[in-house]
Amino acid sequence: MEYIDILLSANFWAAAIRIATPLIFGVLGALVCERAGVLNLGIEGIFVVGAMCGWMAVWLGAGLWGGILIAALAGAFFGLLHGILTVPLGLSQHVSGLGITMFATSVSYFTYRTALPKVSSPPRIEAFQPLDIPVLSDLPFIGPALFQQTSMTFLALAMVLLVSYVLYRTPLGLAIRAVGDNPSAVEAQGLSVFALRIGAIMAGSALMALGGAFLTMSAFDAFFFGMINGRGWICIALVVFASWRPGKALLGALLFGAFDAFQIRLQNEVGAVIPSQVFLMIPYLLSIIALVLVARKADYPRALLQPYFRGQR
Amino acid sequence: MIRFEPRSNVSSLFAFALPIIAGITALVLAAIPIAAAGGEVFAAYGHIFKGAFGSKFALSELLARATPLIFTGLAVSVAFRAKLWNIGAEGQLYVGALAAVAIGSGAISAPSYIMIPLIILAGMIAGGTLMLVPTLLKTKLGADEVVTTLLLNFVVLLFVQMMLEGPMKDPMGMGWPQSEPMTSAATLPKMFARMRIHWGLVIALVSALIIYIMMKRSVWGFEIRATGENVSAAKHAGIPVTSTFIKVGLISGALAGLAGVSEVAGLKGYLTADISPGFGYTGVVVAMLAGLSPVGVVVAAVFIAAVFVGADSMSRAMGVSSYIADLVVAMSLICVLVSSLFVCFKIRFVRPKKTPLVAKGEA
Amino acid sequence: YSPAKVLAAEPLKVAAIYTVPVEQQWVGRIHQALNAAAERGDITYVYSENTANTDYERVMREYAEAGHQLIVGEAFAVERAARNVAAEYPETAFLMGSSFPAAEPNFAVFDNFIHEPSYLSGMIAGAKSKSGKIGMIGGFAIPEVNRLMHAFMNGAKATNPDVTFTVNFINSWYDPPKAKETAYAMIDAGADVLYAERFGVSDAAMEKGIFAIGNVIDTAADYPNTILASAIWHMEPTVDTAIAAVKANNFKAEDYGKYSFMGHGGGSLVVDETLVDADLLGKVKAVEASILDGSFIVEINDEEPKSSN
Amino acid sequence: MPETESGHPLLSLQNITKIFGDLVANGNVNLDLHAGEIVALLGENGAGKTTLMNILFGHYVADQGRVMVRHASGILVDLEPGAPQAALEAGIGMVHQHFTLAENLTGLENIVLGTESLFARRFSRSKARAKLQELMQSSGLEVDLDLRVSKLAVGERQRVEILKALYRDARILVLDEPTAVLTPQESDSLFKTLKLLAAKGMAIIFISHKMAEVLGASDRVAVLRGGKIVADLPTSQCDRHQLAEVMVGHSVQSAKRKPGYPEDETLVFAGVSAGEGREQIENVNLALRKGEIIGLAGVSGNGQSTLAKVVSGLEEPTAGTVSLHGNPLKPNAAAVIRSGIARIPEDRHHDGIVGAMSVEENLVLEEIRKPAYQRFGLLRFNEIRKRAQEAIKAYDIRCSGPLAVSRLLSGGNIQKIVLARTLDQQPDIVLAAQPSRGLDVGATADVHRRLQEARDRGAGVLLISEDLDELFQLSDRIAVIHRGHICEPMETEKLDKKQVGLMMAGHSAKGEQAA
Ligand SMILES: Nc1ncnc2c1ncn2[C@@H]1O[C@H](COP(=O)(O)OP(=O)(O)OP(=O)(O)O)[C@@H](O)[C@H]1O
Ligand SMILES: Nc1ncnc2c1ncn2[C@@H]1O[C@H](COP(=O)(O)OP(=O)(O)OP(=O)(O)O)[C@@H](O)[C@H]1O
Ligand SMILES: [Mg+2]
Ligand SMILES: [Mg+2]
Repeated sequence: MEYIDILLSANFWAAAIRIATPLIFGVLGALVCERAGVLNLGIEGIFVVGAMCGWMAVWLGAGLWGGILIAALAGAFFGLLHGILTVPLGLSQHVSGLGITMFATSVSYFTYRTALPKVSSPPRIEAFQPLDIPVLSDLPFIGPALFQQTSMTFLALAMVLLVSYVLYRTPLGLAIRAVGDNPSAVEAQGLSVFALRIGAIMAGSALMALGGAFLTMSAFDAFFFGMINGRGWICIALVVFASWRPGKALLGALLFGAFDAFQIRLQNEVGAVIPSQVFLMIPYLLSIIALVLVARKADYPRALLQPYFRGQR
Repeated sequence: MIRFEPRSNVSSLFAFALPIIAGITALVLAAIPIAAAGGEVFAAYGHIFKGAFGSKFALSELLARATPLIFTGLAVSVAFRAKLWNIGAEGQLYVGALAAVAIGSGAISAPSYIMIPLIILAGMIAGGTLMLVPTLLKTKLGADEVVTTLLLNFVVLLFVQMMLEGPMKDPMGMGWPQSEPMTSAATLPKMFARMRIHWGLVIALVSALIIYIMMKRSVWGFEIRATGENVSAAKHAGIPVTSTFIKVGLISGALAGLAGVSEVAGLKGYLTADISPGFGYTGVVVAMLAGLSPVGVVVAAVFIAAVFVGADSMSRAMGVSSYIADLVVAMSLICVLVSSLFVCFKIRFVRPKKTPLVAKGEA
Repeated sequence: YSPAKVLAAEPLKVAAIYTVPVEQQWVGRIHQALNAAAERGDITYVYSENTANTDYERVMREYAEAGHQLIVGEAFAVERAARNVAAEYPETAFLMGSSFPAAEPNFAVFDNFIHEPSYLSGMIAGAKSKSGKIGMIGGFAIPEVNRLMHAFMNGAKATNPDVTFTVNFINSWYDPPKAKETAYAMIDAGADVLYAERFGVSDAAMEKGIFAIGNVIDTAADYPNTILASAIWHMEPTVDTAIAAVKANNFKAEDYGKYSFMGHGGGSLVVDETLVDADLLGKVKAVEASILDGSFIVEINDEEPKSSN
Repeated sequence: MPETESGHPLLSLQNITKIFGDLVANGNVNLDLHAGEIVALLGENGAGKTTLMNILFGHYVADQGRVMVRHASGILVDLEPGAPQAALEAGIGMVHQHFTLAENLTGLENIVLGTESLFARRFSRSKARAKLQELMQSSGLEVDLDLRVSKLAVGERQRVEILKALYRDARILVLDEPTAVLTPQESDSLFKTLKLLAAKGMAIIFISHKMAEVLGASDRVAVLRGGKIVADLPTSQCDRHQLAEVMVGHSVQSAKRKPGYPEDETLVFAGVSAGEGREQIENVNLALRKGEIIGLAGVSGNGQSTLAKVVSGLEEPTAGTVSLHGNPLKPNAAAVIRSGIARIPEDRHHDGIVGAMSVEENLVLEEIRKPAYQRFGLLRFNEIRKRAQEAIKAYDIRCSGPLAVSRLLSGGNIQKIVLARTLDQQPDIVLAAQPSRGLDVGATADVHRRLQEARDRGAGVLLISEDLDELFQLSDRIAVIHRGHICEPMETEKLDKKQVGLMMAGHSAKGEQAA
């Protein structure tokens, strides 16, 4: 069957990994926030900020890695805002998150338009190019699948390792997991719940911003309004699917990327008979189904969505 | 060091004045982007005010924009009361609109006193049914409804596009993906000539009143609150928790569906896939600004609509990028959020004391 | 509104309302034409971009109330409302993108009728495709897009009757990464010429060393050795005609669509002559001539195009 | 003997005042704690004990007063207020009333949490483990360190909490109601450990409502009433009644057992099995008669909660039948309530009240659908208010009024809301699970009196408790539950506490007690 051929082609997997890369950043970011007990619905807006700031920095003359840094810092800034609203102030995480999305998106758009009032075709930057590593790129199958990617994809994979290492092997990770489960346990051990949570949200948001930056600095080389196109929300679903574990988060993002890549190819094949929207729905519907399947087994960070106040009854 | 201490009693004047102070703060902060874009700040304020309240037309625009926000705000507030995190009002709005159009664009012909209740009912059923899915997934299978409602928004939007490009496409629409227009019998009348404000607003206000009574004075409201605040105690006390969730899901979805009905039957006249600029998501914001109170929802919806309409109009008058409108709304939201803190907490600045060295355990 | 400005009110006051940002190629062309007119000093130009359909009517009214003499925009999803507003401001001229006829007395319509150059670009694509597979990537399947795709497909079939097409809509005006991804998929499936309706497609084509056909705007400079030809839309004839009419006080509810036709200079074909051999170019030029003299009429088809199986 | 080489106490609380709104939780409290002594802190629910300890540990900041600890040089220095970190560094360890453990981490991880620099590259498990092995041996606190806390039993969690303090070399240990959730055996071993630690020079302060523990384990007793210290004296000079009186402010009449007059059987279990895992019950046969109290003794976690769930209509038996007056019991909470079964849940905060709702709303929670409180689906506020005012008076619920937010009430008063709500419906059956857990002597006496009244009115009462004193004081018959099995209930007169204690631990009682 030709569908099997699709699945067996290296290019298909290259596409899956490419589509998954921004999601890997995003889902890791959301995971870090949620492990610390805070839902970050600001993700969609933080993606926009990352995409805009990273691109803008490079366009203004910063190097590519400089752009990455700026994007991460901008993400962390909005993370800080979300952190202040939800942690010491204890405001509803849903509303603050949606507010951050509105704020981050509109600030980015406004800034872009104010800086570039007269563009009719968006300016381009010199984006990350696929890495061409001598021997590895020539390996059969693996070569084209993995080594058609840019350094940002490898950065994403490195982040998966880093996040799992930090979460499971370091005192900091221990504290983050604890604060997402029972903040009073952390406070009773003399650690600051506020600092841990805000720090985690900032780090997580920086990761999310990298997901956005990937879109303008690696997947493409210009910034467009609306180009995030719901990718952030997908990450929110993927974290639950991943049961809040970095390894599964990677798996989830890759699966989603594979579905999406497959969907595009399927639409190319049989698009004449089935409305295009049906294909576009598939990844969302599969996410919901996957969620239902893992729902019973997943154990939530118990303090997720719960604000913590010292000495509150 | 800053400390937050819970406030035990809040003077009502204080609670009343704060949102106003927050609104003013937001406007002051809005000066930054306005100035950055080269606009004249004081003139801008005048334009914002004029754009929102300056004329009968502006006022009507403001209320027309507030109408769907009242519905979605109510939808969210009912659901959140039961801690059913419905982020899917956007999708429910669209299916509500789709249902209204399916019935009201010529499939049935009847006088308006039949058609209007019919499309309202259809929209409510459609929205409620859609919300039933995540509710059941939550209660029966334990799937997180934040995620399912969020994802269903995308599915619904694609479904609406599919319908508008397929079976529900207007044959007279020159190929545009839009539905046939609502028949005049199925149109909510305008309240004033040459103004867009329509009877959807009245339905919204009546809904707010009904929800207010339901939450405050009815057994259902009591059970919804109890379930939301402590499911296991509610279950223990014999409150039918699952059916309460289902009830809440249905009511919430139905209200969001009404937003869709009101937009197609009152404002737009037919359905396109971009009928809502995120009313469902803004509904979450409205509901929370209102502290989940149905009456508050009306106030918050009008506030958000006023800021948007005013700032949008200002952007044109000043020649500033029109993205400023969303920016000012977002800034107002964040200011109001922060101010809510002052209602709940006293803020004390504590000078960190010089601490003497303290030795670890004795030898 | 300083008195000096009022005195110098010679230039026509023009406002435009776009439902998308001005980077979108389609409105970008209108924006560019109006900016050019403003730079010439013919008009003063203000605009609102990314206006939600819900807000469209209000913005129209505000501009009308503010005394703009010509309002340009796209009424596609707000036909009825736009026509109502126009009727209430008979003093103001409205020039709106629309698929419907003009409405008396002051509602003129236009559309991007560049199916003619699209047909010509299709001829080049068909001839240049060795695999006989052409990939087409669009935003949404709306008449504006469909019509150009059909003309393109007809053109391609004229030079290469066996050519097959895959069509894919990415369901967004702005998702270049997704458009690019879709393009990659088509290339994997054997397409060697791509119809680039969206940003992102030509990028994939250039990266993979195949050809692309441009649409509405000319991006050949950005993608060296990639863009065979582009069907370009020029809004200047439309806009300038309308401005002149308003100034001359004889603006009528006409269909300005014709000003987008090649005959009026509203559409043109640009070809990268380093990529297209003279023989093919000659054939294309011949058809172009017969379009211009009216002996050949390109069919207009607004149905959603489907992949050929 | 308390060793006070330098004459200074290890810890000194001076003039501590803490005010919540209008409520003086602590007023001018002075308390010293010397090395090597065990002090018991006593007081009614809401007397301010936890507040005082939270100030000491830095969770709260006192409005006035100072917390001082002894410096290595022997002088007293101020402790930075509001900083648990400072308290920990000063050698204060605290075991909170509600455990502060992250359940997704192992015991070991909970213990080392916060003891190393957060930015260390990794934490060394082996070093921590070695130190802990040693601590566990010397203190007798054995736990499986590598099990997730969510899998640990309450007693084990308690031990993890104490190990947390020991691991940080605490020299002052604060325990807030450490025995409230422990079995008698576990409590015994806890106090043994505490004595051991005190002998090594640690200063210990613990809070308890159980007189026997206080008298048995402490060197000194301090009593708080209404936020003020009303007594502070060596344990040797105290007696039970006098302490109770100082605590409550008046003499407390603890309920005396009176014989009941049991009639015919009402609630009957026939071969009932339900639940799974540790909480499974198997083939339970039990018949409760009208007008009697059956006490169900057992270490918690032996199936009591499943039994309670079955009676409450929240769980369906997998085998056997439960019948009420001969009719099978519907597995539905609302139906169970309608059929006249009152349930006092084990965890009153979690299952008993809706904390965010007002006292009056909680009082009608179970009956809200009755015509008395609603008409056409609309609430009858006047009736609800009237009911609340009566209940507040009749049950002496101390709160600011019917509209008070119930979450803020003390444990005893929350329990009174539950009692008023359930017992005032004139139930035929009362299921009372751990009804006096965490309650002070006064509140406990109240609860006992109410249960006896219900019985005297003709109701059958099933009392689930770990507290043998309580069981012997109230029950007409006592049954023991162990690993999901329940023995035949026996007349209280024919039993003694030691014997029941053994049965709770799994020993058979057949030989001696063949009735
Ligand atoms: N954060 C708070 N806000 C408001 N009131 C509080 C707070 N913490 C405690 N209180 C009140 O202070 C009083 C003392 O509470 P505390 O918890 O110290 O009592 P306690 O002696 O420990 O009682 P128990 O024996 O029930 O544990 C109570 O009336 C309580 O309601
Ligand atoms: N204490 C540990 N030391 C080393 N690796 C660990 C440790 N705990 C977990 N890991 C690694 O992390 C991955 C996930 O582990 P685990 O199943 O404990 O996650 P989890 O249960 O989601 O975490 P949590 O304890 O926060 O709930 C596993 O692959 C495991 O190898
Ligand atoms: Mg206490
Ligand atoms: Mg683990």
